[in-house]
Amino acid sequence: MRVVVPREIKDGEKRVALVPDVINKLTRLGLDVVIESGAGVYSQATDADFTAAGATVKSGDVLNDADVVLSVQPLSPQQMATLKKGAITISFLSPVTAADSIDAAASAGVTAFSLELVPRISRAQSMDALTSQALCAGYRAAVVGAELSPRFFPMLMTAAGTVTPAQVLVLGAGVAGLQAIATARRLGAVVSAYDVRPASADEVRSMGAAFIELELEALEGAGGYAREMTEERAAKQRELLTPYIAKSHVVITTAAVPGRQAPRLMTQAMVDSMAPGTIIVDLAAETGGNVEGSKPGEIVETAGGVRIWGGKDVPSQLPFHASFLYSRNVVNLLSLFTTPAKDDQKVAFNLDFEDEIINGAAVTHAGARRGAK
Amino acid sequence: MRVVVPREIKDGEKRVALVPDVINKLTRLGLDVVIESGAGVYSQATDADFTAAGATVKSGDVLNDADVVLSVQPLSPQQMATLKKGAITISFLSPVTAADSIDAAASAGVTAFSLELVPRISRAQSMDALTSQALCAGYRAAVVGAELSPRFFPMLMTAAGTVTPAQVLVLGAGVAGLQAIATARRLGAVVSAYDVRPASADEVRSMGAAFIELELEALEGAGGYAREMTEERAAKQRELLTPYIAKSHVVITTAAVPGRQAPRLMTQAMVDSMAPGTIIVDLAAETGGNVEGSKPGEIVETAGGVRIWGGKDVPSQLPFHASFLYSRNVVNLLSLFTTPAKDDQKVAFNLDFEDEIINGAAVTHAGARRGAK
Amino acid sequence: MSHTLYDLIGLAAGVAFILALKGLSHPKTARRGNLIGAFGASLATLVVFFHTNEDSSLPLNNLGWILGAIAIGLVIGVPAARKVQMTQMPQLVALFNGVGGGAAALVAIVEYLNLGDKATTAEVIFTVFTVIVGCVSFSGSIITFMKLQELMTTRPVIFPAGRFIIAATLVSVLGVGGWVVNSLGTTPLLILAGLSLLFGILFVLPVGGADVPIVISLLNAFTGLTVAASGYVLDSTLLIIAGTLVGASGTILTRLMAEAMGRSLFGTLFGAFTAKPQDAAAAGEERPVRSGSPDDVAILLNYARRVVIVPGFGLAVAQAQHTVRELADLMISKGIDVAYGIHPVAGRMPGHMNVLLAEANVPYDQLAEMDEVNPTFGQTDVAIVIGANDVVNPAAQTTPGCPIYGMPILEVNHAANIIFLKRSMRPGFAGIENELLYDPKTMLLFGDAKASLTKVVSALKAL
Amino acid sequence: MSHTLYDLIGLAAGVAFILALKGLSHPKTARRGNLIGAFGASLATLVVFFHTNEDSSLPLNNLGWILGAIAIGLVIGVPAARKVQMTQMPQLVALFNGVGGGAAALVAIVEYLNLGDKATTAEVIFTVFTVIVGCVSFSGSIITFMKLQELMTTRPVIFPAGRFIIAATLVSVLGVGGWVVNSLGTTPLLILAGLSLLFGILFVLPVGGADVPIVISLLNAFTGLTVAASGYVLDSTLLIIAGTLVGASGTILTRLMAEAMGRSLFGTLFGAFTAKPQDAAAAGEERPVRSGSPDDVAILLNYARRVVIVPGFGLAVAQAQHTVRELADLMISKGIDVAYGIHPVAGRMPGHMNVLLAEANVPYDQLAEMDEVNPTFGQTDVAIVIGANDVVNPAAQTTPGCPIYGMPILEVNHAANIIFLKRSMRPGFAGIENELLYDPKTMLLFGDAKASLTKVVSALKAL
Amino acid sequence: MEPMAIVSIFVLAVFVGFEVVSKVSSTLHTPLMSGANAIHGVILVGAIIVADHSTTNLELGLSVTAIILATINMVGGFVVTDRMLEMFKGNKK
Amino acid sequence: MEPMAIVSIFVLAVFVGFEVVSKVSSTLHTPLMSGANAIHGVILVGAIIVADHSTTNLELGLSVTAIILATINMVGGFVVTDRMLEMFKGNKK
Ligand SMILES: NC(=O)c1ccc[n+]([C@@H]2O[C@H](COP(=O)([O-])OP(=O)(O)OC[C@H]3O[C@@H](n4cnc5c(N)ncnc54)[C@H](OP(=O)(O)O)[C@@H]3O)[C@@H](O)[C@H]2O)c1
Ligand SMILES: NC(=O)c1ccc[n+]([C@@H]2O[C@H](COP(=O)([O-])OP(=O)(O)OC[C@H]3O[C@@H](n4cnc5c(N)ncnc54)[C@H](OP(=O)(O)O)[C@@H]3O)[C@@H](O)[C@H]2O)c1
Ligand SMILES: NC(=O)c1ccc[n+]([C@@H]2O[C@H](COP(=O)([O-])OP(=O)(O)OC[C@H]3O[C@@H](n4cnc5c(N)ncnc54)[C@H](O)[C@@H]3O)[C@@H](O)[C@H]2O)c1
Ligand SMILES: NC(=O)c1ccc[n+]([C@@H]2O[C@H](COP(=O)([O-])OP(=O)(O)OC[C@H]3O[C@@H](n4cnc5c(N)ncnc54)[C@H](O)[C@@H]3O)[C@@H](O)[C@H]2O)c1
Repeated sequence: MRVVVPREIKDGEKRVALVPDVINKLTRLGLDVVIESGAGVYSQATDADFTAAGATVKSGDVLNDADVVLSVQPLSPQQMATLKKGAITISFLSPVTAADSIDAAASAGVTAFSLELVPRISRAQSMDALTSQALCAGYRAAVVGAELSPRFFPMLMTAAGTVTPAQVLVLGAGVAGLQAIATARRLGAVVSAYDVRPASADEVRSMGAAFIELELEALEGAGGYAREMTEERAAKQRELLTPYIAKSHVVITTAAVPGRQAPRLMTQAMVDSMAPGTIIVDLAAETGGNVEGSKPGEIVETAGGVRIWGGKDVPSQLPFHASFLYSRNVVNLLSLFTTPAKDDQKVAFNLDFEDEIINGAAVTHAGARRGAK
Repeated sequence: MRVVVPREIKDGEKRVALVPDVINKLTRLGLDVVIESGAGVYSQATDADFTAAGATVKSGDVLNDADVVLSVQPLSPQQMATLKKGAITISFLSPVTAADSIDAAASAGVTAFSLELVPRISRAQSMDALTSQALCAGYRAAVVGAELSPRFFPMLMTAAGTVTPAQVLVLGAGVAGLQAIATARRLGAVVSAYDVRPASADEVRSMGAAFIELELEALEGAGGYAREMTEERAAKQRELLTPYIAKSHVVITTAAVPGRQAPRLMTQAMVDSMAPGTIIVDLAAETGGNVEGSKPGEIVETAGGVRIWGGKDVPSQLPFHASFLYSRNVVNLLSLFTTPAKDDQKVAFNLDFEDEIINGAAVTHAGARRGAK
Repeated sequence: MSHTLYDLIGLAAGVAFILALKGLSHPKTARRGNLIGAFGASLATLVVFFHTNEDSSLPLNNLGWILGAIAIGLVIGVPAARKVQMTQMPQLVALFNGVGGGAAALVAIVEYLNLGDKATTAEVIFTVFTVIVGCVSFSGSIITFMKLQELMTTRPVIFPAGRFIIAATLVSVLGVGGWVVNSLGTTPLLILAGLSLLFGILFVLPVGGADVPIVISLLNAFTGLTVAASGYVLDSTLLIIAGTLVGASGTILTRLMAEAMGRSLFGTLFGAFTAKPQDAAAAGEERPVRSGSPDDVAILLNYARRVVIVPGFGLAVAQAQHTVRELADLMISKGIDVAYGIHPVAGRMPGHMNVLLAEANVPYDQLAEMDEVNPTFGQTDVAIVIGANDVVNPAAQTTPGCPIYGMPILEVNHAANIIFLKRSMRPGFAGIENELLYDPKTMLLFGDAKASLTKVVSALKAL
Repeated sequence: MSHTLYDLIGLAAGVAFILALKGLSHPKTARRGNLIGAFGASLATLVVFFHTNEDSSLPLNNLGWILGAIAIGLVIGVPAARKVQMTQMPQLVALFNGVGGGAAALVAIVEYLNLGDKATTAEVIFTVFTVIVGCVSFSGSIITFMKLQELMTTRPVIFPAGRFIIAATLVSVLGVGGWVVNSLGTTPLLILAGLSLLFGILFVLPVGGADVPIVISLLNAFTGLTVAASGYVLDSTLLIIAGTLVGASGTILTRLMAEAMGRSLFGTLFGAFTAKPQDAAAAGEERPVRSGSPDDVAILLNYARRVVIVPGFGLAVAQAQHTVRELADLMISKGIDVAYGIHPVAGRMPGHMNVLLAEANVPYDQLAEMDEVNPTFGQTDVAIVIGANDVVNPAAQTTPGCPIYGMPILEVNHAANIIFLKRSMRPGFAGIENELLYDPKTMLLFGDAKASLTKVVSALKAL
Repeated sequence: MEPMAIVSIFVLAVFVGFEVVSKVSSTLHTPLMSGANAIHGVILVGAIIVADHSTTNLELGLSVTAIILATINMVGGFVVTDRMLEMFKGNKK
Repeated sequence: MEPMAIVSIFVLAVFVGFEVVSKVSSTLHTPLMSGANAIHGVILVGAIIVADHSTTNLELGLSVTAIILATINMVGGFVVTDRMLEMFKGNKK
């Protein structure tokens, strides 16, 4: 059985779905691993590294004889079409933004797994690529904030005067937000944070940051995610947050609601109220932006001297470790339904749709799109 | 008496010699402060801020009637020429690199103070702009290293595997180096450091980092600075450092010897021996570079996938706090020879060349260049 | 042997007992203390065979009987003490205490018979005291023994009008006691003994299982006092000193025990009467857990060779990272092998524990990943679980269908001892109960993790 | 008053003395302990006036003389104790101890005269003991008083063949003592007293100034024993108990004091003879500093209202940031107002202290800049300087021309007490001596800052 | 012995008893209790004395019983305490 | 009183004395010494007793001196100890 990792074709995507040091986990199961030449170039994995790890490196069309295709970004509809029937793909594959790829997969008779849809149950934590990539994004957000800010993060009392610590505000304290809090605090900033989920107050405090209590109802949705908020509540939340935003030197926003536009946490007016030199890091820029005016992949400077960094492929900006973590997620998912080679038994895939994880993550199977989730 | 701050004309210089919140220290002495319009634009100080702080904001030629000119970069020979005789300038003014400005100052009859030459005695610590700016540079070096690295700095044990901490090596553990150590350690990296001064071992360890002991003689010069090393010793040092460099993910170099080219700590061969994805931050790029192939203000990527960040105007990259600290240094030096207005006594300058600091820092006076230092 | 020498040796034995108690109060010297006590007791027993005074001569009368009785005592006592299982030691101590009380009562009765009319009033008063308290101690201890051995119910035994019956018995005991003092005579003394035995039973019956150790300690102190009283009657300084020591230290110890268990002495003894019966029943429904004090935890840690610290979300909530490091450093300085076992999803964020522990500057090489640490729990003496729950919950391996089923866990259940630091019996993130909390190997230290750790550190330093 | 009641009251006074010593061993209860002791002593003195036995009746003989003498004692003792300055208290205690010893010797002599031939051998032996030890205590204490009051040199007084003279005196004291026991008689007793006085002087002369407190404590224990011996002769349980208590606790205390000062008891007493004279002289050249123990530091901190912590490079070298935070937290939890005074150039890098303290998560608002904290030192009870030196060196303000002259400093010299934690008397970065180390307000705690702080924390917790 | 002496001894022994155990850690409660329990087994000395004094069979029978019980208390008590304390058998230091 | 009783009392009192002060912190060394010193001032009781017994002038003179000295010891001792302890006058709690 042949597991194939093609080069990522999306612009700006610097991760790779398998890094050399996990390949032995697959070969040990009895799988052949084929890597498209140059697939690891941005994540510091050379073709030679892959070969040394036990994979075959090939150029040209690698997909046509693949049994399993592992990738970060969804395969394009074209790529899906070249796959043989019954092939399996594992990648990010959002039912919302990658509908065309899903359709292509269904019509090609491919079983496509979407990492976005791996259920957030304890057993699936090792396959949870959303979490692992959010971790990278959160760290990155804080580092970028520090890099862009004209100020020090830590407090320093020196012979030339006392540098006061930066005030960092984190909006949305999920996985990425908590990691951003941790990183900013490590650098010495004074961090406060807000989130709509009731559990987040304790979580924020457990990171040593201050939680901002607003007199608003909590919004807890299914699976530990947030629910979408009404426009009225959104306006109220923005109003209450304004004073906190005004005194911040760096604002990091990470708010998201699964399958929806990112909630709008800051309007243009709020941005304009900020002092020159303030930095806003909007990790949600790609899904509509938490901040009005943010553009994915750009740094927008407002007339008031505020700079808004719009995230785009943020985990790709930490390609080595993002790939490292992503590979393990993918391998863990693949291992879940692989029966390893044993004695004269050959390696086989065993898709048990009774399994909550397989059932949840598979978007297409046997030529059809699976029930809406 | 009129104290003037012109706009900095050097490209990439984002600092300003006075920030609004120190202006009252000068006006309280009885000095008039004039700021050229737009002088603070890069350091988050608007003309309005300056006006509010008690300064006069002017456009056009501000230098011709100045009694004191405060700037970060040396005034150009042209600017010097427009000054009235007996005027005082305070700025960085290196006898090595700014010889033409010094000559111009001498011929214009200007008393020019060089902040590089403020002696490193305890009493002068509050005027020591080299230290305050090195502090900014050191912080910046670590933040840039983290920003560029494809890896996490901290260790993280996650469901998708354990991210090992980055190995950061700091070469040259002066003010900048120590601050780089502190910052990298805050981010969770494992830091080791090397310096030629014997006292630095304790200093490095006091930051919680490991000191690399090489079997080489120490090089302690005057005033706590290092001495230049012979080419033989340099080669030996490079050889001994190679294994440490090879296993580092980020190398930050800050080595300097006053008035000399920066010592060459890493050759091209050493750089080539490093793994792809390694980041080198060369803070000494402007003075010749600690690292072969580094270019000031550029990120050079080698064929082996190593990126070398060459520092240029590094403190300017943290303009708000660099200016904040620099202003205080300048004001402290100016105050040293200012007799404040009192009763009907007007404010006056009193250049006492018996004073070690004034004697040390003044490069030109009364139409002549002062004795070589 | 001269009387003075005899007395001096007796005093030496008394000093040995003081040193024994002193030794027993410290883990390091406890064993030696016990040996010193045994030495003192042997010495005292030995010299009594060589003791002469005006009205007696060597060898002792009835020497054969005496030696035979000692032999019988040895044959019964030593094997019982040797063979008993760890868990049954408390009831054995209760039994030993009871027979000691019985012996004191018998000694008093014999001496009374012997003295006859020669007895002074003071002697009679002390005799009566010894008989009453010795008998109460005897019968009370037998009941506690039966409760602990589960030969009878461990629940408080409440009977209608119980308190009146007990009060009545007590009054008659005192009354008969007064009668003996006034009129002397063997019969009243035997009646007194009988009534005292009855009172002892009634006194202990209403005490609930968990409070029994406190009662044993109290009866132990009582027995000490009877020995002191016998010492008065027999004119033996040694018995006075030894008995008083046990009486005093036993009283303090009883108070300390009651405090350590969070109970008042009064409540223990009379609680069954004041509390409403249904309360007692309801309390009986709860599953028992073993909760300890910071001292207990410190002692467990002090005598361990390998300790694994398992941090969880609670550590972060309590912000106890600096304190846990202090504890680890302290243990390392005592030569204990310490590792942190980090579960990949401990806390609420990937790498949460790393962030915390890095802040406290815990060296990276002390952190062990799950796969690395799990095989070592078999050789781990103590696993100390600090504010973690789900990540050590065996339900993940044993209970298909529970929310965490299939998640790999830190297998602390293989360690020899498990200590949990948490605030309550509440479950963790996944909301499911953790069977490990009820494991007999587990000791719970309730309270905020930071506060608890601080106490453990102090206790460990004091050892 | 019946003899029994009298004895019981005496016993009560004895119990009061036990409670007094117990109280005095804890800062919280020390004052109350002293009052209990005073109460016990008054009680004992009072009842003796109502005491009758076979051979005496009330009122006491010589009642006028007795009351008058007491009045004189009061008139001398109370004002002396009231007016003495803090710094002179040790010598006053020495003096009080001496007169106590003298009183015991006199009592023994009088009772000896009084008993005449009726005295038993045991009584004579105890009398001799009391006279010898009482006289030694008396004359020895007078010498220590004179040394401390600087009425004579504080250096060890060494004379040629000193040890032989002392040994000879001791032998003759013992010889005359034996003579008294054997042959009885007033003259030998007076000779004995004289020789003992001489021995006391010779015994204390060679002790150096710093060791004098240890000697006072030893003489104090001696006096206690004489009181116990008098108790035997006068048949007073109270005196036996009180004297023994003081003797025993005084002995332990002497050992503790010697340990706390890092000296052996033997070395203190006989050091002057074994050490070479020039050593003693050389040691005398060094300027004296006051060094304390972690306990002393803890007590100073415990009773302070405001404490400023001044960290420096040594804190970083010792990596004691976590421990200092623990100390600060502990003080804050005790209601003490705590701030960190951060000098702008403390350490070896701008912001060095910030990096350190942030690592230990010290809240930013506890950090005070130099300009902010300097005006508050006047209201600060204790400034605790941890591994800093140059940044608090007053030479920066007072010594033109020294390398740090003109540098602003943290003015800890305005605080009521200064504690320095450092390893030695070595100077800091600038290499210049710090006069503050010799300031009478300063207490030095030598050792690595982390180790020292850990000990201070434990000591403070124990209070 | 005089009553006063006995009272004094009693009072002092009470203090010693209090002081000596007042700081014991809770893990040692049970061994300490057990050790104290063994100590009051010295009633054996009393039992031997009364056996010596015994003249009637009743007295002898009672005192022999007392000796048996006291021996069990004393010897058994020390042995069981020692077993409890085995865990402190200093595996190091 | 019997010698044995006295020895017993002595031994027990020694233990009490040891135990009671064995954990004192060093700052309390001086006050504790001073307090103990005051306690042995109860020799005053002895001095009063011998004054009562005194028959000759010599005896009376000596015992009156003893009373004076003992009073100074006792009263002065307690007062000076109290002054030393003023610093512990609990400014809080
Ligand atoms: N790491 C991640 O990325 C992540 C993200 C989301 C969810 N999760 C989930 O979170 C859980 C993590 O497991 P865990 O064992 O670390 O935590 P846990 O199962 O939530 O248990 C934490 C325990 O700490 C105790 N606690 C809370 N505050 C305390 C305090 N101040 N002092 C002492 N104890 C305190 C609580 O008991 P008391 O209330 O009795 O004190 C609780 O039982 C897993 O179920 C995991 O799936 C993890
Ligand atoms: N902040 C900056 O940017 C900077 C840069 C360069 C130089 N400096 C200079 O450095 C000095 C800083 O003053 P400072 O007061 O912080 O330091 P300092 O004057 O150097 O004094 C440090 C003290 O700490 C003690 N020490 C060292 N290790 C210790 C340990 N492990 N435990 C306990 N004590 C220890 C040393 O005494 P023992 O040896 O007796 O223990 C020493 O006296 C100033 O002179 C400043 O001008 C500052
Ligand atoms: N049990 C598990 O296995 C597991 C694994 C990973 C994450 N989780 C939990 O899931 C939760 C969400 O994780 P995520 O980071 O992937 O979420 P996410 O990326 O969907 O959202 C990021 C954060 O934005 C917040 N948010 C949404 N709308 C907001 C608004 N209007 N204002 C402010 N904040 C808003 C959300 O509450 C969330 O915390 C977290 O609690 C996390 O701990 C659980
Ligand atoms: N006393 C004061 O007031 C004061 C003030 C500021 C700095 N200082 C001290 O001055 C010293 C130097 O400060 P700086 O940062 O301005 O120095 P710098 O910028 O001149 O040099 C940076 C560092 O490079 C090191 N270096 C030189 N050649 C090297 C080589 N070949 N290999 C490795 N390292 C090499 C130097 O030793 C120095 O530590 C430090 O010790 C600092 O603490 C003292």
